[in-house]
Amino acid sequence: MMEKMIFGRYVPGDSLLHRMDPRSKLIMVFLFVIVVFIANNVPTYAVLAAYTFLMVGLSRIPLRFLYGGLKPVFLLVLFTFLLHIFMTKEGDIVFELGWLKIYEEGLRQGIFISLRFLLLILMTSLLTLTTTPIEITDGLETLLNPLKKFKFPVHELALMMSISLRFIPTLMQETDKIMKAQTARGVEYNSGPVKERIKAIVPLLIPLFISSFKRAEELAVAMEARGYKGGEGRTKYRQLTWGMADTSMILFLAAVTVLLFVLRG
Amino acid sequence: MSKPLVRIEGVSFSYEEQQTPALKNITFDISEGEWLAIVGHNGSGKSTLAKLLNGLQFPQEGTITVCGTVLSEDTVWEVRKNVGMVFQNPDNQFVGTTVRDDVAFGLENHGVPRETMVERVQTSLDKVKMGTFLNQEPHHLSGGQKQRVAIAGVIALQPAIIILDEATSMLDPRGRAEVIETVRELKDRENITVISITHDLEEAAKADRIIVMNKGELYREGTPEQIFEMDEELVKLGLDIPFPVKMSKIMRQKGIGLTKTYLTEEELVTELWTSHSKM
Amino acid sequence: MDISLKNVEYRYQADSPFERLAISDVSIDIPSGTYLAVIGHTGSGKSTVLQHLNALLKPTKGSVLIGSREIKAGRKEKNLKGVREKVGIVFQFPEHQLFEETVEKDIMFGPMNFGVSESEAKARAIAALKLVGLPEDILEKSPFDLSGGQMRRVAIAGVLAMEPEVIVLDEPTAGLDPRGRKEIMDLFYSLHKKRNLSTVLVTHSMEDAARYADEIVVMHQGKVFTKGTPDQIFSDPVALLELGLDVPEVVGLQLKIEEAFNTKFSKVSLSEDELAKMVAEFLEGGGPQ
Amino acid sequence: MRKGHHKERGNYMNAAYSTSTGMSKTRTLVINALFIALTVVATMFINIKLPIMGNGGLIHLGNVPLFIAAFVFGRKTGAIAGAFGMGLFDLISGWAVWAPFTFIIVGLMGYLAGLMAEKMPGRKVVVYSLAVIVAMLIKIVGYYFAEVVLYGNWIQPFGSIPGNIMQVVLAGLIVIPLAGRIKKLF
Ligand SMILES: Nc1ncnc2c1ncn2[C@@H]1O[C@H](COP(=O)(O)OP(=O)(O)OP(=O)(O)O)[C@@H](O)[C@H]1O
Ligand SMILES: Nc1ncnc2c1ncn2[C@@H]1O[C@H](COP(=O)(O)OP(=O)(O)OP(=O)(O)O)[C@@H](O)[C@H]1O
Ligand SMILES: [Mg+2]
Ligand SMILES: [Mg+2]
Repeated sequence: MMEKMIFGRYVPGDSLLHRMDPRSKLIMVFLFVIVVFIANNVPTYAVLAAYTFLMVGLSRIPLRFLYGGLKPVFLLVLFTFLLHIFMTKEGDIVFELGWLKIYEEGLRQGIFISLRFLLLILMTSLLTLTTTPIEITDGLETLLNPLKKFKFPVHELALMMSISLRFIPTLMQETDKIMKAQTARGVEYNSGPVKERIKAIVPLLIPLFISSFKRAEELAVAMEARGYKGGEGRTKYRQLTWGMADTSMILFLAAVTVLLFVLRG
Repeated sequence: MSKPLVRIEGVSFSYEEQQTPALKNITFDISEGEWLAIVGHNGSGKSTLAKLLNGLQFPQEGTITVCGTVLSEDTVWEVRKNVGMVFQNPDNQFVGTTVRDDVAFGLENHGVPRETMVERVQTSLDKVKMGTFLNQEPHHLSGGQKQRVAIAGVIALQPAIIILDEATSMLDPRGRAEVIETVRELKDRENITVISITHDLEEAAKADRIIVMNKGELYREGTPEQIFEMDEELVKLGLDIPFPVKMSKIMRQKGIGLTKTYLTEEELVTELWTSHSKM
Repeated sequence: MDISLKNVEYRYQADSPFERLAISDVSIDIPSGTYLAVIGHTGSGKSTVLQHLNALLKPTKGSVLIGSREIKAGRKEKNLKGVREKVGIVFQFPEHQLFEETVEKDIMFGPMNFGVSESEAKARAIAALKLVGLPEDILEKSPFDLSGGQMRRVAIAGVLAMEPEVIVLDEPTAGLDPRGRKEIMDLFYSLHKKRNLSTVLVTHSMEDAARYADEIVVMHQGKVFTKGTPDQIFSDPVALLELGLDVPEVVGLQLKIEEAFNTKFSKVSLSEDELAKMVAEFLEGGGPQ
Repeated sequence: MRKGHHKERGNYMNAAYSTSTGMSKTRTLVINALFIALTVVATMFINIKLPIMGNGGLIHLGNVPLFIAAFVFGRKTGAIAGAFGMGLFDLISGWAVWAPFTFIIVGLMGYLAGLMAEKMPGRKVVVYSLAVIVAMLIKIVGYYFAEVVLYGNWIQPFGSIPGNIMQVVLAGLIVIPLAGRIKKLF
């Protein structure tokens, strides 16, 4: 539970995607999300699918991981597919069984839209499967750096994110501890009427908030004692390195985009 | 002891909305290279004193001089570089997501260039024997290990003084010993001045000098020998008597010829041996 | 109430990639009225063992007998409230579990969860507060307005008010100053004596284990390393030191004296007076030859 | 672990919000960070099992820290807890596509709830209740349109509405009577 939480669904590895700079991965995913909406016919969707599966391959993430983690989302894809098939009543009937009629346009839309949804899910998941949350934070920080000119506190936001990532496991342990302590005092979290279950949350929440406030207080003092005085004049220890692979991958996606425009119907 | 590194003169301090002052007219010096222990009951003002030394609070009366600089709003960042602090709760001072990031935090704050940072992170972690834990995350470390990382974070800034505010009180005996041992080695090797606030009198007994705080006042100041002569008076102040001291007393009562009170078991045993092995 | 653990194994996050074996093959008997201390260094499984004593954790192998209730691995257990009422646990830093608006309400919380009437719970709150040595006039205060030591006592009172037959303590004095530490330990000892309350204490303090317990269990790497009376356990201090554990200061000093004089006293003494007497006799009797 | 805990917290509040010194900035930053973490933890780890509804009847309580942040610390902390907390949750639990939408929708929920709590006159209970209702509406409408984009149709997104309502209502039921108490503790 613990480990799962911290990394989210990050799967450690040494694939090309793992080694890429988080900035390039973020740019790629961002572009992809826009590009997906260009597709509108069989060739364009085929290109998109091919591209996505190539990326999945490059990530070397075992397929069962991909499937296991995304099961609930896949159900949504399936549901989307069925819904479009049954709802759209245009074009020829391709299949008929009693009252159930499936139209050509419905099938087409069902496949296209659910495929688009699936590809979106896969590509965004690839990002989080191959990049730790802290790398994503680093990447976003550097990408958003230009906003500093407009007094946007990029640096503070990044530090804030990294502190929150560091405290997630600690707060989880804390939650577990408090739950156990209250259970020992007779609280039952998952039985009894709904009203009781809601009431049982209070003895968990109050101590959790109190200890968090105390932590915040002590942590702030510790940070200042170590010389923290806001973002100005700070140097950075964590470093990102943009390599050949990053440039190539982005150029590749750009090429795919051009191809999509060409093939678009 | 050599020249005074820290000079505290007539310092008083009250928290807002608090009737009784937390510190009343405190005056003392700290010499370069000494190990000073500060003891006292809960709420006696020890942590407040530590916060003043680091400029986390400013006294309403009196002045504090650290390494020749008078502490004020303007000099506080300079002084903080010279005075490192390690706090009680290992979890609530770990800022980074990994060990190396945490050590780097202070360096980043002071604008140290990256190349220097990389080098200092490694050497400071080596000094506290955590050099192989670079990429560990805090929740995988024991309390003692987290405290040693905190120490590494402090010494990376190459301070002249380290203040430990009950830095070992949440640790198990093993962790406690590790941390104290680490600080002791650092002090010997780098001539760092150590101010240790502690309830652990065995630890205080090994200091060069002890200051006893009571209700915001400096109650007594002296060498461990002088302080532990206070005996029952210490218990009245909410403190304890270290085991070797207690033991020396009991042995004397049982008629064993001991010339004085011993502060460590080693001293006690050596004395027993030298005074009784003549035959 | 008797408690006994039979070949208990516990794995955290069993059947996941993050599975972690915490304790295995642990068998401990705690007959009614015992004062048992559990020692062992960090991560040796002490807290894990503790949580089996009132079914907060259910063994992944083996079984736990709590009074007449058996908690067995692989079985779905329901309605554990009865067990939890009889076995109270004081966790490390118990003041972190306070949440009510007044001290009184917080102490009443446990008893009322177990179906005690409001008036009865109030009476118990007053009694429990007296037991832990706090004045009655703090009943109406917010627990968060108290000092650290007082908060700790209120939390302990909250467990005592459940009137358990067994009390389980996980390092109850951690973080307190010397005076507070002694007061809390004396409190539990007198409860144990006066009410014949079974007590299980997890501690890092060998002095406390030696001074208060009838029986000591030494945990090491998730297994029971040895168990016995304090005299038995500390009669072989070297074994403990080899595990990386401490021995009581008196025992440590005796070892140092024995080494210096190259001798061996007839027994290991657990009290300062006794050691002083032994040393005095030894020196009078001619001392080192 | 010291006397006058309560007082200290009182001071802290002043320090954080009445002055604009460096100290208060650090504290605000840390409070925000902790609320992000609390939101993630509550979303992932603290559930109430309802004997009704699909997906096992599990209702997560991620909205609880969000509302506390908004009511006790105001719109900024509310918006941050919502946007970054829930967004991070989506990112690390397989709902990455939803993350950008969540960032905006839940961020807005936190912001408006906080804004109302700060600015609206009247009894706190009424203000908080209205704030919860507003937040709920934003959530319903926001996710409806987000999912229209994702699912490519206008019908399927209706499926999420009951769940969204339950989450917010439940959180409201927990937070409204509690907010005052927590505010005092701080
Ligand atoms: N932030 C604060 N606001 C108001 N009063 C405070 C604050 N911190 C400490 N005090 C008060 O100042 C006095 C001295 O506290 P201080 O923390 O310095 O004691 P201490 O000797 O470090 O105690 P302990 O052994 O418990 O750490 C106490 O009466 C305490 O209640
Ligand atoms: N919630 C948990 N999830 C996973 N592993 C755990 C959990 N709690 C404890 N463990 C592991 O189980 C083992 C035994 O831990 P336990 O807490 O019982 O030790 P302990 O003897 O109480 O230590 P300490 O003296 O530090 O309190 C350790 O290896 C620990 O890392
Ligand atoms: Mg203190
Ligand atoms: Mg433990």
